[in-house]
Amino acid sequence: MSEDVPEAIELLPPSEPVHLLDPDGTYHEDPDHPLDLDDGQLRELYRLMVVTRKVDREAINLQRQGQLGVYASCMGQEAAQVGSAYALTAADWIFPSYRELGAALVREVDAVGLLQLYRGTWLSDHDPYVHNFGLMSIPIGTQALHATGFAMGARFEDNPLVTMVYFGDGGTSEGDPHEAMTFAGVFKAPVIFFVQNNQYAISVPLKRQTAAPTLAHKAVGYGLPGYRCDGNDVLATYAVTRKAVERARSGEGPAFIEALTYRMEAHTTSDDPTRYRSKEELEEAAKTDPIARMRNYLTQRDLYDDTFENEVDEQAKDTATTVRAGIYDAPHGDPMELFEHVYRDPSGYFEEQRERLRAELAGGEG
Amino acid sequence: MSEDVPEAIELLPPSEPVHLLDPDGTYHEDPDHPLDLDDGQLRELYRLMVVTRKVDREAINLQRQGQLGVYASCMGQEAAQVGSAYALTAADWIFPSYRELGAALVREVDAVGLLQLYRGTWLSDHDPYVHNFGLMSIPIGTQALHATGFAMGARFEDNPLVTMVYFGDGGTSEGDPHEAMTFAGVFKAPVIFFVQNNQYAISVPLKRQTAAPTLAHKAVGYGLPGYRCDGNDVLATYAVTRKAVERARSGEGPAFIEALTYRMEAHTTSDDPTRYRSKEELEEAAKTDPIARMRNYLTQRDLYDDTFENEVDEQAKDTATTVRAGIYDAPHGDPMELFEHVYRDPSGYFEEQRERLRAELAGGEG
Amino acid sequence: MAVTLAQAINAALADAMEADDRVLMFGEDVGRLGGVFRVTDGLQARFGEQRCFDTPLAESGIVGTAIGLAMYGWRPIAEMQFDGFTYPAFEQIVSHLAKMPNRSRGTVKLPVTIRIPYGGGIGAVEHHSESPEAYWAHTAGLKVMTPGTPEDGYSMMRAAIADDDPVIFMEPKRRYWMKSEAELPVETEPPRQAVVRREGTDATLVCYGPMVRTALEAAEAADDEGWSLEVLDLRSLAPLDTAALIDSVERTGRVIVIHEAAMTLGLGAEVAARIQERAFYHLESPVLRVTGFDTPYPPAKLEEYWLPDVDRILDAVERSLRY
Amino acid sequence: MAVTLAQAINAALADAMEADDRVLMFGEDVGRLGGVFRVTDGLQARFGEQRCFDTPLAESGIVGTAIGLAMYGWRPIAEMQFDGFTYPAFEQIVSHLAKMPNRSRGTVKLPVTIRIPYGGGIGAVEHHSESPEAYWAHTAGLKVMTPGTPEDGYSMMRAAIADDDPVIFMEPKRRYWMKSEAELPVETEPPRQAVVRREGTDATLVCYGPMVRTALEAAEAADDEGWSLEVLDLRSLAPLDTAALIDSVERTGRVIVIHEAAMTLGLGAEVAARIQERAFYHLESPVLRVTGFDTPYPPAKLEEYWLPDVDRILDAVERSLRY
Ligand SMILES: Cc1ncc(C[n+]2csc(CCOP(=O)(O)OP(=O)(O)O)c2C)c(N)n1
Ligand SMILES: Cc1ncc(C[n+]2csc(CCOP(=O)(O)OP(=O)(O)O)c2C)c(N)n1
Ligand SMILES: [Mg+2]
Ligand SMILES: [Mg+2]
Repeated sequence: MSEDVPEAIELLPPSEPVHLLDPDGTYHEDPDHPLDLDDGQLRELYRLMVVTRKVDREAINLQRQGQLGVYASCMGQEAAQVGSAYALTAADWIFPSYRELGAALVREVDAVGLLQLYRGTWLSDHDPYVHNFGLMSIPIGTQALHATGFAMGARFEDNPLVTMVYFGDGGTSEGDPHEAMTFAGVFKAPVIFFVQNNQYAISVPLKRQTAAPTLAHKAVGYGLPGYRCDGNDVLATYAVTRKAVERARSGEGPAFIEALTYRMEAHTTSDDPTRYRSKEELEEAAKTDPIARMRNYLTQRDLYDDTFENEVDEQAKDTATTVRAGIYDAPHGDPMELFEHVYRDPSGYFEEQRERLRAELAGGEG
Repeated sequence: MSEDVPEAIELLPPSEPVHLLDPDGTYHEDPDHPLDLDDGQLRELYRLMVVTRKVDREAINLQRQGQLGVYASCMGQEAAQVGSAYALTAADWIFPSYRELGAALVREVDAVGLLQLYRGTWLSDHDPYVHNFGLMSIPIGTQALHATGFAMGARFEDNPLVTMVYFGDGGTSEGDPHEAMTFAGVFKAPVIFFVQNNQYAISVPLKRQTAAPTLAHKAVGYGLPGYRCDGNDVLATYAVTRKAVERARSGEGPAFIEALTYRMEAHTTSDDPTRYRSKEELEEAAKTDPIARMRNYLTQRDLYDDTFENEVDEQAKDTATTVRAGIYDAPHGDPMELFEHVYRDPSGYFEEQRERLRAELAGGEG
Repeated sequence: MAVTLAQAINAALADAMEADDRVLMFGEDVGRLGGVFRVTDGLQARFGEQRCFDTPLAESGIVGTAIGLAMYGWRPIAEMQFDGFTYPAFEQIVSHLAKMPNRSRGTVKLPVTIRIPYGGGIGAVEHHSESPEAYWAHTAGLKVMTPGTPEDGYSMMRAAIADDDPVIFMEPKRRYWMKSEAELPVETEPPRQAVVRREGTDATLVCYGPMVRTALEAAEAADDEGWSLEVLDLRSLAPLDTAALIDSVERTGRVIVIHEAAMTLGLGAEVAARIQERAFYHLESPVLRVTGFDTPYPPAKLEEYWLPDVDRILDAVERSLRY
Repeated sequence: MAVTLAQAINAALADAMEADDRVLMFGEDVGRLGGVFRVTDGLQARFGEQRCFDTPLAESGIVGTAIGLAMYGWRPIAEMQFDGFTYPAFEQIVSHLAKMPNRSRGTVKLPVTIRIPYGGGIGAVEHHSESPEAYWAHTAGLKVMTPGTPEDGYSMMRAAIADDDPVIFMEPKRRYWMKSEAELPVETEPPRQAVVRREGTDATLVCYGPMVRTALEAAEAADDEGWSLEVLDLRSLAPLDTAALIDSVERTGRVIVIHEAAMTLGLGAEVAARIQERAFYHLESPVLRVTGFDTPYPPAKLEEYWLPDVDRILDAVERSLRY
């Protein structure tokens, strides 16, 4: 299937990540990445990032209030997630890790459902087939293979969908993404490996994760083009992803994208990042905030005014309130669900275990 | 540990594999790979290849005669193995796969002992610490991590040894070599990843294994230099390996070498390669035979004459005869060894199982 | 017509692929070569490179992409070349294949069949003779099946492929060449039923996969001693047919469980635990186990000392009867 | 001085590293962060970046390099961050760590300790509450230990590190904060001995790790019912202290095995199998099992319904006594 081996040089990342917006909002044209978004879409990107941040913050609060067991914030990574997910069509599939609230909101996945994993109500509470958005995946990197298999499956019947899998800088060290990229290259599977390089795997900084010049340099080893973008620049992220997606859709195969970003929050609400990174580092990172940058750009383009600001804030607040209410109101899971969907035709021995629990519950014991 | 990230360009393989000898023996100077071998050493390389091929053939015969259960021939790969192993010092460690008879002979590992794995007598029959030659490793690629850990261990106490791990083109797809190269890069472990690209993993050709431009392009993804050499050219293989080894020894870290070669025999004696490759392909490959090439070179250098030829043939024959006799004469394993070296302080339950076998054997049952 | 187990499984694969064009078969060397045991022989030629294909050498990749293919809507059959080489795929099997239907609350179905040639007795080098079935049977969410006859090889394989739950299909490789006068296609008992292969009254030999034939030979030999042995072939290791076990114990009162896997926490442990739990007063002597030792699988020349055989079984029967 | 299990293990690591400079500690986030449970807190500061270090995120890599480091002559302690994340390392553990001493005919020794925080009860998300001990205990060549008290946390960890065989050291994470008035260093019974934590005459509760405390609570509660329960803490899961099991059964005649892992082929199966095998006539009722269900580990809010608790244990005791 890989009859025509590509030239290595085409696969290597450019020396600088693609970058279209400066922190102050100044836009740089890049002929390789022309902007194909209208004003409404530009505002939409901004809106999605703001809503993401608001819901993210709400989730952190909900955790503090004991409503969630734990939560993995995507603060600082809104551009990377929104920009990339926005480059897909609704028919395309997303295979997230556990940090992709932003990508989920782009797909209109109900955040209340999504957060049930963190609430501990159910192991998942959304049907992946409704928004073509897979289950969150905790074992690092494993979902890369599911995305690849899915993409192979689509290609086998000429279905033009593309799959996108998210994982982190740490995830690039696991065996599974390696095997996934190998398979994707060989089968020309239309899958995009989207790495949010947020500089840390919990406490482990990137330089402890790999000695590679950049993560995108891994791609050539699988015959994939390795792209890099400023992951705090939603336009650059969108443009780079868009190109990779269209390339994949047209049958030219998978791609790898490294989005350079920064995890502004703790790894999860259980983490204490003061143990391993400085206030100064954090302050430095804050200067590259993806939302402020896009706001600056919209302002320069006269697309940002009070009406829009209020509208976006309202929507963010509304969504957050809905999420908050949804989480507070969500029923606890039904203990009898423990025995559901384990086997389609359970054995007698299994049924006895189920009956024992049922009896306990009836006896008011559990 | 990987403070100074290397330039990607330095890590990429050259467009052509390093090649010093044409099939007709013509030598090409390469200023990057000057020859540092004296006449004796040149003859030694030849001798080792001839002995390897002879013993290899003997092993195939022994398998046909029922003396070995199975055997994985290294025919055609003698230059790749001898050239690379010869570039190490005796203090360096080799972690083989299951096909490295040639490397073992360079290290003077007793072939009779080595072949006991294939005979089925013992799972191994050589002490790795005697010749710094690890156990053969059947689960593909797993030994890459042992070689890496060992090299890390050496570096931790400034022991200047280098480790070399052999695996195949197929092995590059497994997760373990990927993780090994990641660790090696991060810890600057003095380990050489030596891939014998013999074009097949059993029946699966290279193009089904990866879409990478070359296997050596994988190295950059770990911050390792990726080298390529004509693996049927013992001088090129030696020279490239030597450079990588000295680089590693001097503290500059690991390297990846792809040696281009061809598996002239079946995958193992159980395999039927006529199912997946043509006679023509095999004939074509035979033209690049590593031994003939070195003989041509020695002849051109006036290092090959009848005396030398006889001497080498004698030695090859002698070694093969010794191996043959050794295998025929080797005792069958002692069944009581099943219970040895499982635990240093076995439990009573374990001892009962041992005693049961002992009693059976005493009863003349087993 | 005499058909071997390998041929029967091959026929089942072909018939399943013929019947349902969503069925895919893939793994290492399963295409052109037809598998190292030729179990997939002819499938690529017949169904094309997309229905039966070789993968890169990466077992986690094989199982993980099988999951993705199943999510898309295919029915993947993935081959692990040998028992010992399923271990790189352990995480995908245990953390995803087994759990995803449950953790997705039923929205994701995974009709994946993982074929694993397993067990010893063929004189192979190390890592090629493992019996990892207990790992799978301990893992909730997996079904584990293993045929002991060519007929079951055909019929259970069809059932496994047709099953919408993930199935680990363990093929007793030393029995690949075992023949039966079977007419294919054949439909035997549903896989989750244990089957009495031979009736008897004095004790029950519980067995599966490669040990079915050994148990039958032992039962034959026992006749000479005047012992009437029942042979119960489990067929499904997860779920276990507990009722059939209890039934048999109620008839015979004595049980010997036989498997190649190491004794400690092998299937025999679960069989013994369930029987003493459910048929306590029917047991006239302890459930005994004739199994591989609690040691790594030995080199080929020593495997005969490691593997359960007729003598060891008869010895256990005698201990059971004398208890 | 009150010391928690986590502190006791931390002290054992520190003391072992102090006593022997060949001891290394590594894994994900064990350095600067001190581990997600702070079990390695302070080790990097005290012993330097080479004796206690963070690795890339790759569990097979961690175990595989531990093997290489041990071959070189170090004594590696490798942390798997959580139970569910040992699965990527399964091949290295089962095919190499467990087998290499045997397959090298004793020439290679692997004094490797793999630390695994395991089990549920802390409200974690999925894959963080697994009880994989049966996988290891079924694997010949591994020793498997698990402490149920802070004292054992210290003493058994020292023993594991000192052991020249590979040891899987399972740490009951829900008990990390359990306190004892222990003076460290402390040396408790040798790890392979099961220990009677509480004497009793009516039935024996066999338990280990996280369930030791639960079993003790159940035994307390049983007092009110007038039942005298013995509590036997296994401590070593491989090898099992068969003699201690038999001893206890000879005293009480009744056994309930308790563990979090799924019932089928969990440790309880082996315990039941051995007891009925060795103490058939001493058993007054079947060995019963109080365990996790044969389902995937549930979400946090449902784990209380899944995990064995005092009520379920007492219920089983009652069934056993009434049998
Ligand atoms: C196989 C596996 N090993 C370990 C963990 C524990 N763990 C959870 S998140 C994490 C770090 C992941 O870092 P990265 O891939 O960079 O993603 P990020 O969290 O930064 O988004 C670790 C080690 C896990 N979930 N799965
Ligand atoms: C983990 C694992 N999977 C599968 C196998 C079966 N197997 C043995 S050799 C081989 C092909 C190896 O090919 P390559 O790495 O190119 O090495 P070569 O045999 O060509 O030297 C396979 C699939 C194995 N030994 N280990
Ligand atoms: Mg990260
Ligand atoms: Mg090869």
